[in-house]
Amino acid sequence: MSLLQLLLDIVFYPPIFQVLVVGLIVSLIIVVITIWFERKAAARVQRRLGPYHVSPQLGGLLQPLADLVRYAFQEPIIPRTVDAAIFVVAPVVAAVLSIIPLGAVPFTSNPAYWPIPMENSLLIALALSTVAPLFIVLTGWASNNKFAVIGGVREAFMITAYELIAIVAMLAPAATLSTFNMVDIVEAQASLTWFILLNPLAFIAAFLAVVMSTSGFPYEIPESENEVVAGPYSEYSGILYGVNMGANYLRRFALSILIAILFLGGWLPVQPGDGLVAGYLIPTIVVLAKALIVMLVASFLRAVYARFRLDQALEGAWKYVFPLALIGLGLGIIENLLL
Amino acid sequence: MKDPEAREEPSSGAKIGLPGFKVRKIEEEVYEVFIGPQHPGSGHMRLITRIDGDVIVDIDPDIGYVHRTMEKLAEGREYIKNIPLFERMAIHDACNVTVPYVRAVEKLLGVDPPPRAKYLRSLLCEINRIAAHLYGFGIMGIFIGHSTMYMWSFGDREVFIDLAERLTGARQTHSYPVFGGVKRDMPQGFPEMARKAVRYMRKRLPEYEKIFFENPVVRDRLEGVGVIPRQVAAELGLVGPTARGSSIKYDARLAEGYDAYPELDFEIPVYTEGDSLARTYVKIEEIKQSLNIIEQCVSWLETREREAPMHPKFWEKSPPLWKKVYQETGRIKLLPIFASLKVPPGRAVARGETARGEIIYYVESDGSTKPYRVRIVSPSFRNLPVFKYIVPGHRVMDLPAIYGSIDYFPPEADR
Amino acid sequence: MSKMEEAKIYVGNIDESARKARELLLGKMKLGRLVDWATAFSLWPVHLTTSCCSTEFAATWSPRFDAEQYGALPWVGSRQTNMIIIEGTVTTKMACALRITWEQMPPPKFVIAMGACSLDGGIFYNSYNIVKPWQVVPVDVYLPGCPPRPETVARAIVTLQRKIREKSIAGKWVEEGWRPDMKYVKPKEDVCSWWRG
Amino acid sequence: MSGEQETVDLEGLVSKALEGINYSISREKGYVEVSVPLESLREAALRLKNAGFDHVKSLTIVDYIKKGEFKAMYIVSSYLSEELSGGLIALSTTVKRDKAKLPSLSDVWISLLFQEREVYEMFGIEFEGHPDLRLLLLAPHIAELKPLRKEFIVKEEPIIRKPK
Repeated sequence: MSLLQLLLDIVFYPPIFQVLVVGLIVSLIIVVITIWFERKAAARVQRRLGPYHVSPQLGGLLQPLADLVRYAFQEPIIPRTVDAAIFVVAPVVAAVLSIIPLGAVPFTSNPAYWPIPMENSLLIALALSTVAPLFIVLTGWASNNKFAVIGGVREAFMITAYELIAIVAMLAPAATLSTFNMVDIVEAQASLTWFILLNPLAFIAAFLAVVMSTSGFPYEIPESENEVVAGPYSEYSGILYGVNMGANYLRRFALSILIAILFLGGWLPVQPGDGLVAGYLIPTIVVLAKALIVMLVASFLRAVYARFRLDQALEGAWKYVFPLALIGLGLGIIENLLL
Repeated sequence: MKDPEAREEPSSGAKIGLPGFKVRKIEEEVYEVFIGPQHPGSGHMRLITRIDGDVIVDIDPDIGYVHRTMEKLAEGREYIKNIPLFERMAIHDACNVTVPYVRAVEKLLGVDPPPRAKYLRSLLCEINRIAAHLYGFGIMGIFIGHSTMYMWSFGDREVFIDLAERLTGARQTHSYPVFGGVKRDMPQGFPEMARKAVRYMRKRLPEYEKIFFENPVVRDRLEGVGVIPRQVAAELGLVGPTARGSSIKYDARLAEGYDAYPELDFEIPVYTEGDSLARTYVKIEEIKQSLNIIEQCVSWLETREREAPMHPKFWEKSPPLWKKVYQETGRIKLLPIFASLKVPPGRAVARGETARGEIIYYVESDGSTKPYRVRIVSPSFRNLPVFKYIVPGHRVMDLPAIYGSIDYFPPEADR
Repeated sequence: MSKMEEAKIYVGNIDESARKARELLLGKMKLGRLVDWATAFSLWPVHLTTSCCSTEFAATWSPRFDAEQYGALPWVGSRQTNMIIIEGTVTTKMACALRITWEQMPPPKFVIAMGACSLDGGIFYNSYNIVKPWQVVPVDVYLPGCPPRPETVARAIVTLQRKIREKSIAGKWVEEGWRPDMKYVKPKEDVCSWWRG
Repeated sequence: MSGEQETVDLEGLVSKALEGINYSISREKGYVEVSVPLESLREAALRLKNAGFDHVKSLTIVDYIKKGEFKAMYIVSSYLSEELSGGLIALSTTVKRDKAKLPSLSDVWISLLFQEREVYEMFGIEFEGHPDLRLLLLAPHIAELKPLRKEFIVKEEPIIRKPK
């Protein structure tokens, strides 16, 4: 009995609960919706139906689930030439680390439901969000496949470009309000206005950084199929590939939640009250809905844009988006002085 | 898949090497990547690419994965059976590919198709050209990651495939031109359908410009990439939109002046930039010209009486019932005489302009029912040097952009 | 092999644990039908273009016919896919590539032979450079036509879906490990014999 | 024939270009054939190149098995000069089947590079001086058959089967 109690304690320990429930279960649903939307929206732009016959009542919503189950039961091939330990472990670690930032994100202003003390939560979340991509580079390296290595190198180039942009842009709200407390940032947005209006430059830079970091179009360069097949994942099959693909979407989801909190007003306009429903569930749903919208917009770019060349994407990142993020940060500091 | 033994010192005695393998040493900083044949960016061939950093230093196309021995098979088959054989070369451009062969045999036979047949051939050729250009666009779109471009152009291509299907009865493999004529006349209601398709395509082309050519990402990917200067293009003997994008004003339709083209009013678009974007623009402009030609052909055919679309030498041999059926429905029954057609001895060369460029046939007859020798040089095969001479020096991600813009089709190149 | 040994320290014996997990899931929990359902609606053809039927293959995924509605999505790498559509003639050189691609794919995997050439040579029946695909890989669905219309390709996909679900091919494959229908297939050494000259 | 346009006098042009070389000229259907002996092939090619024929459209080999010789035809034309582009000139020579060797002209016309490789594997004709003479289309064991030579026969079913 005490073991069960211990397990329950561990599961309901707020950071772990948040990572496990919101991070895994909810994000799986959101990833399914996003992939479905990505394929359906592209199909609509391209004047066709998209996935349909798998579940005609739901308009093909179960398609990503069918793909996932199929991947789960396909043979996971581990070629003789790979570095097997890293090959197996890296994608799993990448997937777990992708949702770890959720352990530091508040979904409500009610202190009873904060996962951790909120003093430096923004810094913690940003720091945790930068670890996962390293493991994608590692997957490419462990595969010992030429395409995977090229893809991994591309991913490394992209990391150096976008991580800085993401951090600088997301620190702009903190600069305005002189706090790293995400709850304070959201609360301040209630009295002022949302940061998407207050600091649109930082928002644009942060959004582009999210698209770049998760290999969304037009920055889908590490997995650019016409040169490097599936990029770092070229040798992966079965469930390991599913985990890899999922990790990408999970990271996009985690970063989208950060954007929703920092720039889109978090749980506003809902004011969290007391109790589980009013204090935690409803604000969480609002935040998740906002994050979903960010994800869907990022997914929709697939239908409109081709992909940039690697050097063009890096040039764009360093020459235009990074200065944009810096200007956003400067704007945040100026606003701080004005307030 | 690499052969470690192929990496030794070049020995002068080794004459027959593995296909595509150069016997060579690899410098340490150069990365050798085998792109294809199972690769989303290769098509039906292998590109042995050597990369230094992100820059391609050497590329060695290893083709032949679709070599179906057409030249040899043609020597064993009757003349008429070779038409469907050759059309498998560029299956989505079937009429353009077979017309020069038919013309070469017609030169040997000494027959000239009547004007109606010529117009019908030109009509189908232009429909095919549009469909093939749209196919090329689609492949190009998917190569640079623009899936909407692929879907749009493949969707619009169906309009012209439908048009060709209405005219000939087959989606792609029409086998339409035969010696001295064509296989079928224009069916009822075809002119309206053709005009509707032309109107539709004219409406769509500005939308293409909007989503594709004015898209900053696409322009970045194509502009200034794979520049082929005019002199180099001529030396390499490039053909079609690839040559015309490098300001070579050459089109076999004018140079040879076959079928109805001397009587039709059209222009040859030429761009001077020589980059991937110019090659793509050439195709857009050619689609516009082809739409004009379709309209001209349809109006010409509509206003003329239905008369035999077959050379009198053959047409007179058909029974009266067949002629009556033709007058009523436009259908022509293929004469059995073609099955054992003896062609007078001689040699003939004919060239024609397919969507990808000039195709040239050499047909030699020894007087029997089968050709003694047929030599085909297809446009894609002549565009092959682009990989070897133009791509090196570009970045890895430029390879698909150049590949897509020269619209290389391996089954055509390998024959 | 030492690397594999080393790997076992971290991740355990993967084959063994995979077998146990398979037995548990398929035997006790009867997930075979779920696997069949998922596989039938997730037939991703690999990007291997063998010949000119590829034009109709491409048209099958174009807006007018849109085979993606059946869940089939052409995908890039052989490792992540589970279906090959042999698009027409298979030449000597391509046969080796086809075989390697097929071997790279993780089971359960399926093959559709598209076009007259991939049935028995078609118009190139007497060519010196072609190979019959059924000697290279085991074929599930044959698809006649030269080239087959896109509707036919879509029909072949639906046929394969029905075959998988009615005969529970995917579930059985996962349960039993290998398929018995390899008797016409030549060994890889024969198919790729030319490779080393 | 239909619409044969020749804006220039090809015969005159050839006679000017090939002055001093022993050649014979004949007008075939669709092209003008200029036959030169094997020794002066290279010289003739260089002179034609200088006369403005800048690329080769087709390297055609015909196997006359009865005469025991190959005929090689380099069908050349011009891109850079618009008036020449209407005409086709086939520079041809013959070579004995048993010692099938030709000088490589790929340094004269770079567009020949791949075509010479194709001829090499299809006919087994060696090109002396070709920088990179390897197989192009065929696998090695098929290239040994030299498939386009006339002694290699593919069986064909006739259209009408004769009753037994």
